[in-house]
Formats: sequence, structure tokens, C-alpha cells
Amino acid sequence: MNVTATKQKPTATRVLSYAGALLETMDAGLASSPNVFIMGQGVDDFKGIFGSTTGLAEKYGADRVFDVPLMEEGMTGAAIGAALVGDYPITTHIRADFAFLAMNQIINLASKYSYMFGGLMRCPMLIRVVVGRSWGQGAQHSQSPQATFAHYPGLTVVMPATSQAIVDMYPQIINKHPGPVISIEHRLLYNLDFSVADSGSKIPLTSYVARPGKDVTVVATSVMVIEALRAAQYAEDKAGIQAEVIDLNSISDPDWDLVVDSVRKTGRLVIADTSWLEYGLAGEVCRQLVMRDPGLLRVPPAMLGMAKAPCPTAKSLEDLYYPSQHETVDAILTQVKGQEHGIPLPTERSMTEGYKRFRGPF
Amino acid sequence: MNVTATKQKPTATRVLSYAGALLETMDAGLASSPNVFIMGQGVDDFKGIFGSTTGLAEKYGADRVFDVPLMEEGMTGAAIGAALVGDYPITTHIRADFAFLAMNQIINLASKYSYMFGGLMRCPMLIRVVVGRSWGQGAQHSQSPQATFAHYPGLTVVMPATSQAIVDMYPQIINKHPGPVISIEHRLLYNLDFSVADSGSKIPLTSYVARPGKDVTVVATSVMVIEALRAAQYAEDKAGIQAEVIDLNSISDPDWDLVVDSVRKTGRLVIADTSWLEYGLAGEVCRQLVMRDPGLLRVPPAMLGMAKAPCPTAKSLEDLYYPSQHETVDAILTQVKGQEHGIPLPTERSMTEGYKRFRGPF
Amino acid sequence: MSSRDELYRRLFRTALLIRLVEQRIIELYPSDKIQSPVHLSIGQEAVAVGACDALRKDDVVFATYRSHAFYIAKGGRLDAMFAELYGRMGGVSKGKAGSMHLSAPEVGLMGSSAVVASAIPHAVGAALAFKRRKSSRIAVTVFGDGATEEGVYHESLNFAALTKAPVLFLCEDNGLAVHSHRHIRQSYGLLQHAASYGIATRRLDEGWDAVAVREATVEAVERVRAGEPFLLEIATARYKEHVGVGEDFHFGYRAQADIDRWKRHDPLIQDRQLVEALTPEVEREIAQAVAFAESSPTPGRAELLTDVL
Amino acid sequence: MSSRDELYRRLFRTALLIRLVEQRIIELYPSDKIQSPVHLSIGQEAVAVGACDALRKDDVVFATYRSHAFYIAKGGRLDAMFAELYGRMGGVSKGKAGSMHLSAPEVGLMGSSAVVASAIPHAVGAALAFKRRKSSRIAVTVFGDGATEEGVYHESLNFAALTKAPVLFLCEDNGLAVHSHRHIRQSYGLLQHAASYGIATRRLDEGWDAVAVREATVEAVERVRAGEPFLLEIATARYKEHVGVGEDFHFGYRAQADIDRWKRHDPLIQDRQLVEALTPEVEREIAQAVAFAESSPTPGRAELLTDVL
Ligand SMILES: Cc1ncc(C[n+]2csc(CCOP(=O)(O)OP(=O)(O)O)c2C)c(N)n1
Ligand SMILES: Cc1ncc(C[n+]2csc(CCOP(=O)(O)OP(=O)(O)O)c2C)c(N)n1
Ligand SMILES: [Mg+2]
Ligand SMILES: [Mg+2]
Repeated sequence: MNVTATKQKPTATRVLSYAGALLETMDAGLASSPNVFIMGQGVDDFKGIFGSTTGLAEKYGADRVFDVPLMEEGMTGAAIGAALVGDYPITTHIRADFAFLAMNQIINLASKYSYMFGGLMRCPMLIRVVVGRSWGQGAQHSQSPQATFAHYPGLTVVMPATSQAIVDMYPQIINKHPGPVISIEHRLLYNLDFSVADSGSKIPLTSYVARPGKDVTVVATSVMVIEALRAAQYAEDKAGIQAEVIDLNSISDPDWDLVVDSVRKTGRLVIADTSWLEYGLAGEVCRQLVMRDPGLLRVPPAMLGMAKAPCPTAKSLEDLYYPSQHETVDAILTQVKGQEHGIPLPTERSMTEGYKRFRGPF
Repeated sequence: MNVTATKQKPTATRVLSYAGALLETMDAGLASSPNVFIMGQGVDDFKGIFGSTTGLAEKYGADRVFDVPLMEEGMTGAAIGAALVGDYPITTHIRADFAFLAMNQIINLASKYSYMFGGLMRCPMLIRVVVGRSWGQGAQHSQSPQATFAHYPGLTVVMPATSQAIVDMYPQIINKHPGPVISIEHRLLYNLDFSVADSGSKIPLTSYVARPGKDVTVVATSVMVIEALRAAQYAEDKAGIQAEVIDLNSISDPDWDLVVDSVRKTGRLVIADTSWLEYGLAGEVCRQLVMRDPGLLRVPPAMLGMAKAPCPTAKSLEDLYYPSQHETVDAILTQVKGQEHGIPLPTERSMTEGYKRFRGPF
Repeated sequence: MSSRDELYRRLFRTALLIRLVEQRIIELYPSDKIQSPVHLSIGQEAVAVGACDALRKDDVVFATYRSHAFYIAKGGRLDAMFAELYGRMGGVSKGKAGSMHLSAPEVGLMGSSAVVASAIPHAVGAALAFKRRKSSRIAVTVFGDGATEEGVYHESLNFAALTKAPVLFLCEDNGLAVHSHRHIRQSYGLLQHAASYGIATRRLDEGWDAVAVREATVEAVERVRAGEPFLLEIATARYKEHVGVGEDFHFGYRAQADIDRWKRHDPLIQDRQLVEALTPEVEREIAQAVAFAESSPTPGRAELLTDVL
Repeated sequence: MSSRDELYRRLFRTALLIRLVEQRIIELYPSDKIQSPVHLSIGQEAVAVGACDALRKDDVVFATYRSHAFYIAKGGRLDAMFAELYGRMGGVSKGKAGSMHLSAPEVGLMGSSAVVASAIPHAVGAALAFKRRKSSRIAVTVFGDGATEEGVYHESLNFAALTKAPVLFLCEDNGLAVHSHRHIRQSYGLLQHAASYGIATRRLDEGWDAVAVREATVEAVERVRAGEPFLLEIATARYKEHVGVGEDFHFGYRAQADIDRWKRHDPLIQDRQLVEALTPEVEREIAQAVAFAESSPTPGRAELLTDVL
């Protein structure tokens, strides 16, 4: 599957998987300065965080890319200490759920270090967390904590949805961005191939239009951007609807003007997020809209996210738990044409090609 | 200072401080069943969690009310284990910030236990966390994580704003509610006296109207309810404005119909929360409104919360950091009369009588 | 038959059941009927079997994602387990748990967590509850060697020792956390470390021997029931990959020879006679359980939002 | 004057400065000029003074909310400290830090955290960074006895020992965490516990003696600089209440007699001659710092949202 992430026509493109993009940017980060290092459980093993760190320990040495004991809080604390004396640490959690063990270091320390000491010290670092989904990940391996982290000032939170987003953003982050960054990567994206442009205007550390349109605005995050793009294509093919898909991309620093301008144009909104709707990202989108202009929406927006429960493991329940392509398409059609739109929906429930094939490694 | 929490005219009232209400309900909880116990750092010392557990260890024994080492994650895990075999644990954190050390147990375990095991087990427990404010609490002793916790299904999150809310709600929670409850108490409320009715209709585990009105809706939480009530009184006295104040009270299970009906009536909205606005409670309020009817708001709502930064310690900065009475009044007046309302604002910046006097204990 | 022979045979049968159950899972896996990550206990069965045999039914166990063995050894229903792996209504948790979250509270298995070390404090809390009620029940937490690196392990040891909680810390030492060897991860010797909290300890090297595990556990449980925590570390060997149904020696992070050495002790491999004698009956039991799972209905929308609280 | 006398005098002077600074804080407190919780080090000064004197300026220290002493001993500016307590622009952190978050990165104090134990892993990480760069700098983490109960302490000891990080774990043992005595909270002996990670340790009982603290630290630092972690535990005594400027013996959780016994060793009490000789000059220094604070402007809206990232 090929998804072009930006609307710009790139001069030259190549095909690169999400995992490949991660590996490239990790490699480039390590090459850019001896201060950059990567630590995390299994970063130096043969699976290499789903292929995103494979071979780097051999290339840069065991003091630059190393395994650690099971110690999420301790590891994050050690990263902070290293950052404070001039290093640029990259840490990994193979599931975002495990970052909750490091919550104290992330929220009470990393996010506050600069402000709390009046700017005397900075805490630049990259925390990579992977969201699990599919194949029975269950309640403890499936959470997507973007709203949780983005609530706290001092943290930069991004959710790269494509290889392009990684290739463009990570070099702006690693050893450059002044504060701690949490990048929420999605496991289902790792195996997907994307078309990537190496020149052209870069995806910034904020939101961008992934697909222009005039009939309805779709604000999406992470793997839901891919879903939204597919659904938008379907809606265009079957009903001539032009959906504008905005990849929110940076959760802590979205381009709200971009979102609001789009909704001003379309008057219709679908929000497609990877987490729960309650006290989640969808609320912040709504807040930004009504603060700027409470009269923009012509109809109530549609919202797609996880069902209001922990994640079940059974496939039949998981299929209901996550928004399907079917529901995403329906949301777009309903926004524009109303509930009685009468346009046939796609039948398959599953999300992406990659998703259908996904059966690990975990 | 006396604040009547409900609109009902109570048959008989008495004056009870917030700390006193906590002590009463803790006492009653322990008396209700031998399965109830309280553990937390310092629960049995002479300060007794700001007076809310004082004397209980003596009364119920050291195996029912006991001090623990510094071990937030371990304590919360131990509470879960006890709950699973039939106990009802109450744990305490003298600052909500310290609950981040127990985030894994709260989010990954307690909130999931019932669903993850298909209802075979329940995890009833009460986690009390105290929000700090004033007198240089600073970045690590001032956070108010209601939006963070309420994002996760399986957790019940309440924020009692008055003694009445405690006296009414805690007996519905302790040894009764089926799942884990986080109660976010506010340090500045502890020393305030409230008028409490022992009979009459009880404050439920959801939202309620703390003050009826027809001109503007104020949705508030915790100590901001007290602020809002004062501001509403001022607006009535000076400008004849009737503000309806809704105490959201239960963050995980608000009565959204109550909120929406009020806004339908007033068309104007002020949200006053104790945390950051970004990805916070205010967003969820907006989301619930636009989902039900995007045309309800006549003007953009006003929102009051912490400034978008960690909390500074200097008094001069803290005064700017938190919404003042001045700003709360102005928000109400502006909603109804527009920015050029021309009505003089109260001059003192400080929030409550208690706040002005507050200088610990911490 | 001597009572010792009988004991051997009884424990052997349960261990064989576990092994054949997991072999069946391996066979079924390519069919995609089990859509769940599986962490197999093949090679580690004797730990669960010996340990659970030393417990009372009302003693409680808290386990991990690698808990097929403990589920079966503690007495969980086999049909409900297969149905759970299949994601069916007849499953232990109606398909909400999958392989990683087996439980059987009716026989004392109080849950399995897929967050490493997270159930350790649960056992301490349950033990304290028992103690307060002056009950003679005890709590057991089973965890891998890697789990001891997490901070909560320290907190749990300290709290258990301070409160004299009747809790058994049972460490399955397979020497690996995913692909990392123990010496890369741990600077401490587990027993000496636990002893520094005043916790009595023992290590058993013969983790292939369910009878020896049982004996060690009986001794440990006696002390725990008398009112003190105990740490029992049992050496064991994971034959398969960390997660999944394959082998992974070709990736080179560990030597086939080490596992081969272990297998030379493994009664489930060496005692061919008993394997042959018991297999038909055990296979029938498994076949019935699988049939139950196959015919169990799939959970639907009605289940999606139930039991959240 | 012998060099030992000189050393004594030098350390004494810094300790006296700390004590008189905190006495001044006590005097100022009722005026509400300092609107910040204060955790006083009165009684504990010698630990900070002796330890910091054994460090190089470019060695880094991570400290706690109880860090007036370490701030001064490591060489932080006194005027900036008072201005910080006053919440003024001239403060170390322009009034954003208050008493609990003093830092002086220019002399190696890399921050003070008010979340107990949270800075322990920071020192390990900084030490590892030094090691990777083959620098001879070391990192020190100062924490109270209570901090060792937190899980991250275990993780930090293990990681430091595994990686041979040049980090000094410096424990200020005042026997109390808020109002709880150590035996209520800890089942382990700190040294034996740390030794189980293969970490070399030492305890010094004479925590009132800055020269002895310095000697113990010099020895420890030598080993750390050679490339291994070390744990140094120093007995000390908190004279005042946990937080605030008062005394709290009347609440009965501890005995006045215990502190009195300690005071009989305390040079800042016993060596009256030297106290008298040095006080005027030290008081002048403090007066200047307070004057600076008093005249420093208050931060305003322009500061509210700066330095968030
Ligand atoms: C807190 C946490 N961190 C990381 C993981 C990923 N993980 C799953 S199993 C495992 C290894 C655990 O090793 P051990 O405790 O020895 O158990 P074993 O798998 O060997 O039985 C890791 C790191 C996790 N599940 N939870
Ligand atoms: C994680 C955490 N839990 C609880 C607290 C509340 N608290 C502040 S100081 C303290 C006692 C710490 O004792 P110790 O480490 O011995 O340091 P001391 O105050 O004696 O110097 C506690 C429990 C905190 N600040 N952080
Ligand atoms: Mg292991
Ligand atoms: Mg102490």
C-alpha cells in the first residue's frame, strides 16, 4: 500500500516502510553526534524494536545503543540525567502502556525541568512508545496515551502517521528540539510501505493537510490518518465527496488555524483518533473550534475512537472495539449527505492491508 | 465562610469543615465493615492527612489504619490485591502528583481488572489524592490530574467541592461502589467550613446544580465551584445576572444532560477547572455540547484554568497562574454583557478566605 | 505403587497435560484460530505443577502472561481455557482475556498480568488481608527472573518483610527476559538480595523435577503459613521463543546446547514409557476441550461494554 | 595553624553559614516574605559541607527539597538563593523554583526534586554519560533514608552496578521520613542491601563532624572516580520539624532527648569560640544577600510562560 503523505508533488520519491524510516532516522541521529544514544529493553537484539534499531549496536557500539534491565522509571530517570549533562538520549517502550511506569519521570521531572529551574537547564530527549493493536493485544498492550501526555505543558507529543512524517520530523527532533519529546508510533504502521520524498517541503512539527478537500474536514491521528485517507478516497469514488484530511501529527502543538480554517470551509467534521473519545483528543479539537467560533459546525461532528472499555482480546470484539473502515466511510458520508445517504459502504471490516496480515512479532 | 452546596432547602444543617467531613466519612467507612482499611504515608501520625484520618488508628487499630513506606506503586498494588480477596482499601497520596508513581497500577491494573477478566473479579477501592495550591507548592506539588484519569474507562473519578459532597458521596463509594474510585480532593478546601444537611436529597455520583440561574452556565470543578459561586453572587449583586453554577462533581460520569439543558437555556458558558485547559476537562465539556447540538452556544465560551506552564512558586507568578476571582467574575459578566460590560470587578485577586490564610501544613 | 510413585505419576500427568496442551496450541496456531500472542511454558511445566500441588485450593496465586501452566496446575477448566484462546463466549473471560490474562478465581488463580512484575504487590496485599482476618490462607506471586528488576519488586519485598505478610515469592528463573540474559540485567544474586530484607530464601536447581519443586514449595509454604514471607527461586528452561510458537535458536542469542542439556533431565522427554501410557487419555481430554472451544459462540456487541466497572 | 585546623575552620565556616542562613529564614518566616514550604537542614549541615568539599566543582550533584545546605556547600550564590526564596527576579530561577528546587548548574548542582527519590536515577544517567565520554567527572545523588524505599532506588542501584557508573549514592540518614521512624519503614539494612548489588558501602555515624564526612567522601569519591558506584550513608539529625520553621517535639513522635544527645556533639553548638569569631562576618554576608532579595523585583506576566520547553 502506498500513501503519499503530503499534497506537494515531490521531485523524487522512493518506497520506505515505517520501520525502515525509523531505522534510517535512528541511524542518522546516532551519526549526527556522539552525544546521541539509544537505550531500551531489547534495542540491541535481533528483533531490534520491530526493525527500527536493528544493527545499530554493532554499528555504533554497545555504549551508544544498549539494552537495559526492566526499569522504565529508572531508565527514564537515567535519560534525564544524561540529557542534563549534554547527551541526547532516545529511549524506547515496545508498548506505550509500559510508559505509565515512567510517568513520574516524564510528567514530574522531564516536562518540568526547564520551567521549574527558570530555564537554567534543558532536558532534550526522545521517548519512543509503540501503540499495540490487533491479534489479541488486550487491555494492557493497546493504549494510546496522547491526550494524557499532551495535557502537561513542557512535553512535545507527536504521532507520526507515515514514513514521510518520521523522515521529516525526527531529524528536527533528535539533538535539536530543546525539550522532551514523546513520539507515539503505531505498531500497525511499522510494516506498511509509504512513498517518501526526500526533497520538497518537509512535514513540520505541527499539523498538515494530508489530502485537500472542500466538503468535510477529517482530523485524524496516527494509523487513523491512513484509515481516513482510504475512506476519503472511497467517498470520492462512490459519491464524489471531497474530504479534507488533516493529519494532526503534533498533538501538543497542532496547527489549530489549519483545522479551524478547514472547518470554516466545510462546516462538517469527523475526528478519528486512536484512543478513547472521553477526555481525549476529540474534546480538544471541539474546544479549539468553539473557542474560535461556536457557529462553524453545521451538524454535530462524528467521532471515531476506541469503545468506552478496556481493549478486549477476542477478534470479534476487537473488530467492534476499533472504528472500522466501514464506520469511517459512513461518518464521512453522513456528515455530507445525512444519515440516509444510501451509498453502499465497503464491506470488509478490517483496516489496512497490513492490519489483515498482522500477527506479530509483538 | 459558608457555602450551601445544593439548592434544596435542608431540614437541618450544621457546619462542617471539608477535613471534618473527610474524617467523618473515613470513620463511618471503617465502622461499617471490618473489611475497610486505610493505608498511606502518615495516615496514623498527628497530622493525619490534614486532619482527615486523625485518631482513626487509635480507634480501629494499627491493622486497619496504617502508615506505609514510600512505595506508591507497591501500596496501590497491595490495595488491589486486598480488594481482590474481599477487602475495601482506602489509600492516600498527600499530593496527586505522587499518584503518577502508581500510574501503572491504577491504569494498567485497577481500571482493567473487571473487564480484562470478563467480570470474574472486581477491584473496589478508594484512592484519595490531594491537589496542592498556594504558598509555593511549585511544579511538583500542584497538579490536578482529573482529565488524565477520566480518560481511562474503568475508573470512577470524583472531585468533591464541598463537605456536603463528601458526606453524601463517600458513603455511596466506600465498600459499595463496584470499581476503583479516585477522589481528587483540594488542599485549599480542607480548612473551609460548609453548611451541611444530613437529610434531604443527596448529592449523587454525578453532576448537580449548585446554584440555579438563567443567564449563563458555569461548569466548575472542585475549588473552582466555590470560586464560581462567589463570582455568581457578585454578578448578581452588581449586575443582576443570574448565573447557573453546575458542580461537575463526578468527572468520569457527569450528567451531561444537565449541562446541555442549562446551556440550551442560557446559550452562554464559562468552564472553570483546576487544571490545564489543553487536553483537559474543558475540551470534554465542549465535545459533549457540540455532539448533542453544535448550535447551542451564542458566543465563544470562556475558560478558566491553569496557565499553560508548570506551576511557578513565586507568589506574584502564582497569582497570575491561577484564575483569580477577578477573572472569574469578568468571564461571567463578559459572557452575558460582552467585553465592554463596564461593571467594576472585585479588586482582590485572592480566591477564598481560606486561601488567603493558607500557609500549610503541607 | 508407593505413595512417592503415586505422587510422581500425579504430578507427571498434570505436567504432561500442560505440555500436550501447548503442543496442541502450536499445531493450531497456523490456522489462526488462536489470535492471541502466546507465551508458552514448554520446558517450565514442572514449576507450576510442583508448586500448585503444595498449595491449598483456597490459597491464591497471581501470575503472568506466561500462565497456561499455572492455570492448569491450579485447577482451571481446560475447555474454558481453549475457548478463551479462541476468543469465544465459553472462554474463562468470554474472550476478553486471551492467553495473557487467564484466571480462575474459583480455584485461587486471581489473574495474570502482562505488565511485568505488576502482580507482585497484589499478592502482598492479599496476604496482608488474610493475615488481618487471621485466616490461614496464603498468597503466591509467580514471576520471572526479569521481573525482579522492576522497582515494585523492591517495594514488595520490603513491605512483605515489614508486615510479615504470608506471601510466597516464586521466581521462575529461565535465565532470560525476552532475549536478554540475566547477567546483562542483574548485578545482584537473587537470594542474597532477598535475604537483605530478612526474607528466608531457597533456590532449587532441579526445576525439571516436579516432585522436588513440590517438596521445596511445601517447606516454603509451611513457613509462610506460620507467618513470614519466603522467596523460592526455581531454575527452569524455556524451550520455545519468548512469545509465539516457534523456536529461535537460529537467531543466536542463546545456545541450543543449553536447552538440550536441560532436556536430558526432563521427565516429559525421558520417561517415554509414562508419556506413552498417559498420552491417549490426556489427548482425549484436550480434544474435548478444543471441541468445546470450536463450538462455543463468538462474543458480539452485547459483550463489548459489559463489566467495565 | 595546621592544615587540619585550617580544614576544620573552612568547613566550620560553611556549616555556620548554612546554619545562620536557616536561622535567618526562621526569623523571616513570620513576615510572610518567604512564601514557600521550607525543609530545613539545621542539624544536617555537616553532611553537605563535608561531602561537597570532597568534590570537584565540575562533579555534579542531584539533590532534594531539603537542599539549602547542598546549594550553599556546592557553591551556589547566597543572594540568588534568598531572592529565590523571596520569589524575586534575582532568584536562582527567577522565582519559579522556590526553596524546594534550588539549583546551581554553574557549580554542578543540577537540580533538587520534591518527589522523593526521583533524582536518584538522574545521577546514574549523568554518571554514565561521563563514563562514555571517558571524562573523570562523577555524579552524586543525595537522598534521605526514606528515599531508599522507593522502587526506583532498586532500579538505580542495579543499573549503576551493572554499568559501573561513576556515581556516589549519598544517603542522609536522619532516621525519619516526615514523622515515621526508619524501623517502621525498612526491613533491610542499607549497607547490606546495597552490598547485594555488589556496591561498595560505608556508614559514618559521626555525621556532625564535617571533617570526618569529608574524609569518608574523599575515600568514596576516589573509588567512584576509578570507575564504580559507591554508597555512603551518613547518620545525621534533623533538629526542626519536617517542613516549616518550628520544632515539633511536643507532638510526641520523637524524643527531644535524642536530638539533645546529638547536639552535644554538634560543633556549631559546642565550639562557641569559633561561632563567636565567625558570626559577625557571616551575618554580614547574609545581610547582604537578604538586602539583595528585598530589593530584587517581583516577576511579572512576562515571565509566566517563558522557559516551558
Ligand atoms: C513493565 C513491562 N516492561 C516490559 C515488558 C515487555 N516484556 C514482556 S515479557 C518481558 C520479559 C520478562 O522476563 P521474565 O520476568 O524473566 O519472564 P519470562 O518471560 O522469562 O517468563 C518483557 C521485557 C512488559 N510486558 N512489561
Ligand atoms: C514520591 C513521594 N512520596 C511522598 C512524598 C511526601 N514526602 C515528602 S518528604 C517525605 C519523607 C522523605 O524522607 P527522607 O527521604 O528520609 O528525607 P528527609 O525528609 O528525612 O530528609 C515524604 C514522604 C514525596 N514528596 N514524594
Ligand atoms: Mg525469565
Ligand atoms: Mg529521612
